[in-house]
Amino acid sequence: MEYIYAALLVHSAGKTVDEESVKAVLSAAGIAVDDSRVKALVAALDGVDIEEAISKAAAAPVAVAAAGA
Amino acid sequence: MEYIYAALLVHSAGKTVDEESVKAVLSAAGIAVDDSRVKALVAALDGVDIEEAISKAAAAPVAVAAAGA
Amino acid sequence: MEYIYAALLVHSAGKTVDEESVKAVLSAAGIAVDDSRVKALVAALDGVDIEEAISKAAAAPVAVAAAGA
Amino acid sequence: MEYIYAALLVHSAGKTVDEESVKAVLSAAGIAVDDSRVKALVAALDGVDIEEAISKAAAAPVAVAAAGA
Amino acid sequence: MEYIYAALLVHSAGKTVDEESVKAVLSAAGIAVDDSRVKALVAALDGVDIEEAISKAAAAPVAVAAAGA
Amino acid sequence: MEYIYAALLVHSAGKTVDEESVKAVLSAAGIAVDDSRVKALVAALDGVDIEEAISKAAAAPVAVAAAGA
Amino acid sequence: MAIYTHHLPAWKREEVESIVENAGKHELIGLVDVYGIPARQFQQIRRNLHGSAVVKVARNTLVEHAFNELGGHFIDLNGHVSEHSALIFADGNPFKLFKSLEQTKTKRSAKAGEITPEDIVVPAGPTSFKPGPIVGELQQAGIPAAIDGGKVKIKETKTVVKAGQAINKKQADVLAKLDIKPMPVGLSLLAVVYEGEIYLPDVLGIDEEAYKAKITLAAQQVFNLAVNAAVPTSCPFVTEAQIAKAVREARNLGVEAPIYEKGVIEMIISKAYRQANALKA
Repeated sequence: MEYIYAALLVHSAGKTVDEESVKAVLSAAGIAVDDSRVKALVAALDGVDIEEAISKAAAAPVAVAAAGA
Repeated sequence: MEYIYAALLVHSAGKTVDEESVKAVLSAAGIAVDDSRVKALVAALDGVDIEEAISKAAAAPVAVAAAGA
Repeated sequence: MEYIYAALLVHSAGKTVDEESVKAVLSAAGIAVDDSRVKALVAALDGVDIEEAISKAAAAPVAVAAAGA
Repeated sequence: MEYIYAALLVHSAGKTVDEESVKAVLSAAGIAVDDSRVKALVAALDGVDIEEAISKAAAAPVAVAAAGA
Repeated sequence: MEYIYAALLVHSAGKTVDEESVKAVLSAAGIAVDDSRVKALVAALDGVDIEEAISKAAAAPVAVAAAGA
Repeated sequence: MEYIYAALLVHSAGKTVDEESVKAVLSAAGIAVDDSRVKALVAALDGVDIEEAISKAAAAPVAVAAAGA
Repeated sequence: MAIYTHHLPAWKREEVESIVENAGKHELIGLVDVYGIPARQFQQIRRNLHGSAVVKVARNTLVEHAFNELGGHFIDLNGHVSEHSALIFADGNPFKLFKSLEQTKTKRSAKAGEITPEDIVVPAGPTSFKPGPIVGELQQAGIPAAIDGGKVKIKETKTVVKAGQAINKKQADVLAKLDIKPMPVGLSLLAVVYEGEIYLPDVLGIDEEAYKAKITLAAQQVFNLAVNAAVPTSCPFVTEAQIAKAVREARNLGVEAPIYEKGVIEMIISKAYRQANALKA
């Protein structure tokens, strides 16, 4: 999922999710970047409304153990 | 959500989620870092098993979640 | 959760959720205030429509099995 | 809900939810305290296990609930 | 619904829901009492288990939540 | 719950829910009136849109055992 | 008073006076339909009502005389007098009288041409009939039948006649053979005068289910109001719901903002993970 998190991070920074920005973030996290995966990610997200895609994702129900916290 | 994306990215890179690593990723994404939020995030994650939290999210019923819409 | 309750309390008093007001409420509850957590809280709420946020089902509904109980 | 928030804040501070503590918190938030509501609140909480009540909050859907109208 | 509210008030006071008690409550609320409606109410509730009907309400929001799917 | 039924009855009679009206209804139902509870009720309902509040379904507490599902 | 009766023969006058006298002794005076009640059953119903209501059969002309003499709303009762009506005298709540009469009703077979008050449903399954012309009779009445294992079997559950429709002769014959009794037998209240008001069946017939639903609704409204307005109550269930609501609101705010605090961090992780998953898909 790290490539997706990187894309979400770039997106939430208000930047365009392109190869350069994704690579920068992944590198900063200490991840050895796979160029072809970055390319594939950017291509897959091309034309995708990221806001809309993530807007439906609610958090999962809290487990009872956590609920007491 | 950018701070949590950063934390999850660091975590999925196999690194410890600490202030430094989170800041590095946020900065790389071009986000102006708020020190207090990074501190709060790291403090909140202390003692939390991120893998377990993710696996609960994965197991939670997605179909039902739609009912909340 | 005490910082969040403090924010809700300040908000429901019709006040702006700022560092000063949150600290006052936490102190009145006898809580030793952590400046950085207060800062993080106020930063997180900056630009957030609190009314809308509290009524938005952030968490996914309980599984159907549980709902029938 | 401000009286309930105040009670939860006092509770999460590890203090006993009594008239004095609830009033102190409400006042600090700038809310004009109604003595009878505080009294009634404290009476209502007598016999209720707050921890248990909190755990029962487990992710019940707020938005969906409106459908019951 | 005012006749129903009146009946439930009388019931929750531990009194028998009869014409006299319902009329007294309605009148006290400043409602011009319609004798035949009171009679119909009393006759209808004669065969109804009020507690059971009330208890269905408690579970209702949960049921609705599940039904929202 | 008799105090709330009294309030609903007064409201459905088109009257303002104040101490006097609530007391009159409770007394008519043969309920020994607790002044402080009436005060608390009226204070809690002050500024509340009763129509909206009665039609917005509140969630019933979910059993802890079920919440873990 | 005597203007209506002075020209009547003595026994008729006595009959009218007896009706008027009974009317004076009871709070409720009405008319019931006794159509189709066999004599023995009629006697049984009268015995069952003993103590709560008196049913009196009288000549309609004399009933009308009596009603005219009583005046007021009794004159309106005249419009409900029919060849199958009888007088009923009772006390108390007219809605309760109506209900108790409904409860004493039994069922009988339908005659051709009668209107069924309810859907007549014939269930699928075996019958006790041996193969024979009955199969054709069933089919002509609209009931799909076949022979199965030496017995006549109804192939599927069928609504033969809908409520409010007339039952034809073929249907009536077959339903009688199937021992299906769709017609209620008993006293039907046609109209009643009580405390100067006339009450008709459309008003007197109470839908108890509707009342139950209203009670449930009222209880729900009270619960909603108590929780939404945070009204303090002595009901622990409500207090728990209020706490749960406040906690949910705090969690919602915590996740939405997001506020990185212990109580909500797992939910925030969960949300981030789900967002990532949603994007991945």
